[in-house]
Amino acid sequence: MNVPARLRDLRWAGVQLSGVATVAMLVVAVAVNTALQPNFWGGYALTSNFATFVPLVAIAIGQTVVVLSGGLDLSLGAQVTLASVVAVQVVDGRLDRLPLAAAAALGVGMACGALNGLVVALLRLQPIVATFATSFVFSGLALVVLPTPGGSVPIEVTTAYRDSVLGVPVALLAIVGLALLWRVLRGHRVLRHVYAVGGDAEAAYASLVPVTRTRVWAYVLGGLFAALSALAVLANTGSGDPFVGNELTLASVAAVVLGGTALAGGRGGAGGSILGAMVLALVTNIVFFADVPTTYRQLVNGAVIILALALAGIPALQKRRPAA
Amino acid sequence: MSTALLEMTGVRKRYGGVQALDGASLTAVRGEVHALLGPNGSGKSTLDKTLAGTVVPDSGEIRIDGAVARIGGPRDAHALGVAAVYQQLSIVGDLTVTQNVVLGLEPARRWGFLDHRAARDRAGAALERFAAAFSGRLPLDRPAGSLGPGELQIVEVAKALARGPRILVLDEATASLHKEQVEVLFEVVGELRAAGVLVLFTSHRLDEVFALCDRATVLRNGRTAGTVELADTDEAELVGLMVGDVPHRAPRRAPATTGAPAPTEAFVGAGPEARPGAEAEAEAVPGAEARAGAEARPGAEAVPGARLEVRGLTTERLRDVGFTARAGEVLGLGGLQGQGQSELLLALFGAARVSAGEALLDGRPLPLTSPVRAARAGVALVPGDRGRQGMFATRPIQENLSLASMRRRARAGLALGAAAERSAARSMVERLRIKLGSLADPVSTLSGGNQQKVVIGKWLLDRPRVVLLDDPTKGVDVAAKEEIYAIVRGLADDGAVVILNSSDNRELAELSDRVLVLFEGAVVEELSGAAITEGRLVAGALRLAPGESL
Amino acid sequence: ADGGGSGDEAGGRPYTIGLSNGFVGSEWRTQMVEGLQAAFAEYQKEGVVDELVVESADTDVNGQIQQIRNLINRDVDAIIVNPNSETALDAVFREAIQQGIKVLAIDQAVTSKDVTNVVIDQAEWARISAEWLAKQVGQGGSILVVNGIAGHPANEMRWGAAKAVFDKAGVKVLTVADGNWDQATGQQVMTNLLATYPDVDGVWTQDGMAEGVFRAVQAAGRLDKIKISGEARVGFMRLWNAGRADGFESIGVVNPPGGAVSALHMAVNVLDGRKFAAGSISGNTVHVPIPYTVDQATFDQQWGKVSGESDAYSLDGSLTREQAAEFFQ
Amino acid sequence: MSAPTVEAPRRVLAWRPGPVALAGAIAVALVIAGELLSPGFAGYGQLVNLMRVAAFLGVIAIGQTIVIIAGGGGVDLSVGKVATFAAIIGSRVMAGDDAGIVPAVALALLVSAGIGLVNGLCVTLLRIPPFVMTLGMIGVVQGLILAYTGGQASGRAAPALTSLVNGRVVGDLPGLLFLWLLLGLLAVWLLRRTTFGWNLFAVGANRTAAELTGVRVNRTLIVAYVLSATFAGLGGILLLGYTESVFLDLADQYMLPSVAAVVIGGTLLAGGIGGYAGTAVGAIVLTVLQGLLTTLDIGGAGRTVVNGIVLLVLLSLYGRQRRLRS
Ligand SMILES: Nc1ncnc2c1ncn2[C@@H]1O[C@H](COP(=O)(O)OP(=O)(O)OP(=O)(O)O)[C@@H](O)[C@H]1O
Ligand SMILES: Nc1ncnc2c1ncn2[C@@H]1O[C@H](COP(=O)(O)OP(=O)(O)OP(=O)(O)O)[C@@H](O)[C@H]1O
Ligand SMILES: O[C@@H]1[C@H](O)[C@H](O)CO[C@H]1O
Ligand SMILES: [Mg+2]
Ligand SMILES: [Mg+2]
Repeated sequence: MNVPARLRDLRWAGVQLSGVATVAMLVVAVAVNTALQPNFWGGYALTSNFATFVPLVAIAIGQTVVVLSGGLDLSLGAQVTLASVVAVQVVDGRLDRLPLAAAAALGVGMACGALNGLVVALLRLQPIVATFATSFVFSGLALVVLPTPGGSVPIEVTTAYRDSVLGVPVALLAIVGLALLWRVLRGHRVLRHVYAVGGDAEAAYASLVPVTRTRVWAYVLGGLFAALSALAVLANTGSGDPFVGNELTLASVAAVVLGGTALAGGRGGAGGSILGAMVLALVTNIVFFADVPTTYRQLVNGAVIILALALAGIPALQKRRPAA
Repeated sequence: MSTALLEMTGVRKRYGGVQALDGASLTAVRGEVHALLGPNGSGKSTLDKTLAGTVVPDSGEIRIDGAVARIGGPRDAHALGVAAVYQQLSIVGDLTVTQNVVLGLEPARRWGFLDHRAARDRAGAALERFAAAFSGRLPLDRPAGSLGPGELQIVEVAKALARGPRILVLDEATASLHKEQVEVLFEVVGELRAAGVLVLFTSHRLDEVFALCDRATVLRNGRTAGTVELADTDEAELVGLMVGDVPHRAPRRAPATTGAPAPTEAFVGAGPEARPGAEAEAEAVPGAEARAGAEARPGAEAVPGARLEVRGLTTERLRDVGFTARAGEVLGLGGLQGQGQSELLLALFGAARVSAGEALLDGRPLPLTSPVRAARAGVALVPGDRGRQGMFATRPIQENLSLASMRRRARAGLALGAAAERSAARSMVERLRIKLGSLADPVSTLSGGNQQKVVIGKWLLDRPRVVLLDDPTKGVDVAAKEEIYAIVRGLADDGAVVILNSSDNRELAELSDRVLVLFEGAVVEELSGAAITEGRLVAGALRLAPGESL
Repeated sequence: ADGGGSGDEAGGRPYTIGLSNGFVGSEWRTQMVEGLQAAFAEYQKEGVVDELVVESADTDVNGQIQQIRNLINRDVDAIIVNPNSETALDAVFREAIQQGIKVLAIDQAVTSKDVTNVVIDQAEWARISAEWLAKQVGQGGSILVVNGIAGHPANEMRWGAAKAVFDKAGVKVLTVADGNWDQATGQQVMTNLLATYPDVDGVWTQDGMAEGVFRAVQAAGRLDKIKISGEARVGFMRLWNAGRADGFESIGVVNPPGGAVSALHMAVNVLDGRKFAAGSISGNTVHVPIPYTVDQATFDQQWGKVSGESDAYSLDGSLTREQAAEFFQ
Repeated sequence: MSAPTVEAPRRVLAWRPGPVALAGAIAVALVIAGELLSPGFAGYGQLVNLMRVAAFLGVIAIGQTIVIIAGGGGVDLSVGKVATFAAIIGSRVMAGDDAGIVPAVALALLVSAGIGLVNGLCVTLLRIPPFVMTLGMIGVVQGLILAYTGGQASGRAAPALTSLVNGRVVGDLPGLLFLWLLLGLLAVWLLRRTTFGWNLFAVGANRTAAELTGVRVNRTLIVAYVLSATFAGLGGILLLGYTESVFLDLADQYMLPSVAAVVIGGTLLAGGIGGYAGTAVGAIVLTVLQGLLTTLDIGGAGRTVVNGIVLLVLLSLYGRQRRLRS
């Protein structure tokens, strides 16, 4: 631990810096969008943009918890899919069944998380590949639950999701709600332990932290947020589809990194990931509204994202010296 | 002192091919400070960890208060009243000091929601005793990772104390502490003893052991060699117990006189392959002149024939450091720890950002921009933190030894010959008397002292002209220490400049031809020859005027 | 739509049209986009339309929802969409409709009642090749099936229709495997199947995979024994052409990327305020006829026209403006 | 600490199957299970075929192994896309003509290496975590593919390339298998008998120590990413020989399986431990598993679930993480 203090201080400045970097990126993204898209602040554009953000925001928070614990969950997208098809089968278009359906989704998400926790924490499989394997299990089960697209969400839900309350989009309120939920969790012992385990599992273990249980919890919480993402997806899509969430996985990891959370674990938080998720979505919009020719759009999109990742990593740049 | 509070009997633990504990036992009573001693790798930490619950023994029995203790993990140990200060600290750098102190036992309100105020209070209370070490302001809300080694050690101690133990394990808890902090710790231990707590104390500093402990149990090769009353024992007897027979301290090195026979054949590169000029230069520098350096001001003019010249070296933590060193000289760095000694070594190795200054090696500018360039120029660094900076724990001993020098043996800079690498590594194993199973074993299977020899050995194969040693004997046992001293002397005798930072003033006094005393990143004093005594070093470190003493 | 832009007064020419395509990993889609752009340019010259806003990228349902919202925010008058999901875009379609935007789905039908599906009949498309294969292998014949992706609507619709044909004809389906509409996977899957099903008379497969299936059968040296339902793509037709000397026969039913062009014609009519004629629409689906089928009889003629194209080129076809107009009152 | 010790003889009783042996045993078990479940699965022709298909994954996974050994969260998610791009370039340049093979392969590998170089530079100099860097690179390469092809891939494999992959050289074995063997030996040599390999393991085991031992850490990492992309490109070219014609997502699906093959082969995702022999067997195991699942008539959903469960079992046999409590 003889890290020269100079390097140590930089490292801590780095955490703050990365928060600044993420906020700056969001501000720039919003400014550019405002310039390119004349009605960006109009009622529909605002509600629809936020409605677009929520699923990724929710899954990114889930991924953050797992990453903070020192893991990674490549099955979160499949969990979104599975939780959403189960919920849609339960709700079956009836508003009175909504609570039941939401409970079912949460239950499924947490059960998936528990399975991942079992596999990663108890069996000690390496998270990237283990959750890659469980993602097959979850997507297969989604096909069993809902073999072909179908089922419908009560119209009240999809309508409310696109509405606004006193000019504030409901979807924005949902994001605020997710942030508050994160905040509450931050005040809980389990999340403190998640940080400790992700920061240094051996030290945490020696310090009486129940490491295995904490790791399981991290995946369970990941599953919980995946289920919330599933509910947002359903409100956004209005019906069930057995492939709907799979692609959210990798985007969630990108959002976490854009938000300044270290993939090595132990450092960061969901606040950044929430912003990171929005930046990701806004980049797509920018490339579209900037009228980049279709052929080059994916190229530009990819390049901008790499640039953003580089910006998010600027703090790390400063601790280049080997003894860090 | 009626019945034993702690009885450990027949504890065995094997790691792969290493029998770390081979039926060790230990008995200690309430209100006792019991030393646990032994050479590196004798199993002290392992025995401590079986008690603290982080290691499961293969067999053996632990009784606490006469009852068999079933310790399935740290939480069980905690329930039995055991708390430990680990040699490898159990601090999470990303958490704050408060969070670390209460970690695992966070005070919570209902349903597990944290009570931040209670946590702060508890951490504050535990650290208060050591407030002086933090210049009075407790770093409760600072990330632990931003603290220095001594401060971290104190947090680790406070954390164990905050757990209110009946049995407190202190595994090399003083290794990175300053003298005053050690004194506070001793006071605390004294109070705990008075309160009936059993303290298990492990340290390689025997003066501490005699000052603090009542009895000592000595381990050797994983077995208990004996338990002694310290009041009836002397240092020689203890060392005898530890190593089986008493090694006599090699005579003090004659300061940089040439032609002195090398105590060991440590420097492989010596002989026909030694760099041209090395011998000649060493010859050209009489020992008298080395001592004459005492009068030279820090940063003084270059001395003709100097092998290494450093001028105006400035980094974030170094201010205008300058000195010269001749071939064959051992230059010590003294002062309180953390005054920039490690930074100076890192800077000379191109591993710290240098904002001003330069260095010349044999008259040619030494690049201070990257370790690669430093290494290619003939500089070697044995860093202070072996685990993090010096060693590839999971890689074979063979690779650890080859790495720094293999490019010299590779064909086309790429293809390695298995036999050539093996014989190079073997030669070093033999010269440094590294005790190992097989060259193919991970270096992590070696004892601390042997690991340290590997870290030094990899550079000897590279035939360095400047060797930077950062606390090379930290946590190394007496016998290995002597061997490392011999290596250092051998290096110097073969014409290398050795710059030695050590937290042990005795070591500095014994090995150095000259000592630069650093304070807040600047050289404030230079001692040489006979002036290098432990007393002068301590005085210099504390910036006492000459004549003043402690 | 709110804000400025040409979409303000729906019904007023020139129209702005949006295209949402959520998958570009297939040349078929490229052809679809390029065909649409060419047809659009014609209308543009005439001042009927002003701008074609293309959203085309590899994305998922959530991304496609974002695409469609972006198009809505661009104030388009109509959206032509090749949907990534049969159902999951329903809600965003409703948003579009509420803003007065017309939505037409191509290639695969969607369930939303607010959207007009302009598609070929996938069931019919599958039936044609299934009937050909059933005839080739005869009653009691055994076949293998290499499908697309289980659970995908087009896959289910196609396989449902084909299965009915085989059941009725008394053809035995030995096993059904998935080749992900991917030539390389199709080839690997088929090779594995050939090893474990030695007695096979035919293979039924869907587009994108026929070439892989052919190569697998060819590598096993069993082209003469195993009948393969093919596809109307140049790559496959090249193999087919080479195999004809040895008596190889197949069939390729055109699945036209030009469906987007047919949909554009219809979109213009719809924006002009015309209503579909009673007989031309069932529910909300307009079935565009399958342009043609390549078989032994028509092979030479078709091959002559396309042999210069690259392997990935799909044989195409679309309605003319006049033909499209006939779908309306 | 007495006399210098020589190497102790290796403990015979302490032997336990290494990852390579274990993965090999699993491959054999899967083949036997396949033969029992669907007779014909273990036929000579089918085994050759499985090996042929495994070769593509095996070659792509050479680079993946190197990058993962380099540690620090090292992983290359762009291998699939790079392989696709290389095949697309190769196909267009060789255009079905043997004369075009050399320039086609050279150009394809050069472009691949260039992509790897960018990955390496961004990972080292800009400190972008490899996982997201190479993920972002997928988008960029996809963009390059669209820009290069205009969305319509063209050309065809040269006959010589096709016969290398599909033809027979000795005992019905295609040249591809000999090439794979050669590349595999090269990879093993590179990792075990070169300064690059030892530096790579050192960087993976302890990056700080490597830097302080004078290892050119960044250069080693950059070379690792360049090699990863180059081997991916080579895998793409070989796959082109198999399919003869290209399409826009030809090799995309190799992304995560290449990582799985490495892990099943006993290389630690944390870096510093592992080797290519295990990966090669891992590639065979995964291919045999896919083949087996194909021949089982259990429906798409069932196949997917079984695939996941079997993968979990495979992973739990090896490549488990260290216990906290020893
Ligand atoms: N986790 C481990 N894996 C393998 N070997 C180990 C492990 N921990 C300790 N050992 C080995 O067990 C033996 C005893 O180690 P231990 O740490 O108990 O020694 P120690 O007496 O504390 O030495 P030191 O004075 O250097 O701290 C050594 O040979 C060491 O290399
Ligand atoms: N990086 C962060 N992101 C989000 N919330 C944070 C972050 N750091 C601290 N907080 C919240 O801010 C509040 C105060 O933080 P502070 O660090 O002082 O308390 P704590 O570390 O959680 O508790 P304690 O100091 O008692 O251990 C807490 O509620 C904490 O959850
Ligand atoms: O239906 C079409 C075709 O089957 C083509 O193969 C790919 O795009 C799909 O949507
Ligand atoms: Mg110890
Ligand atoms: Mg705090």
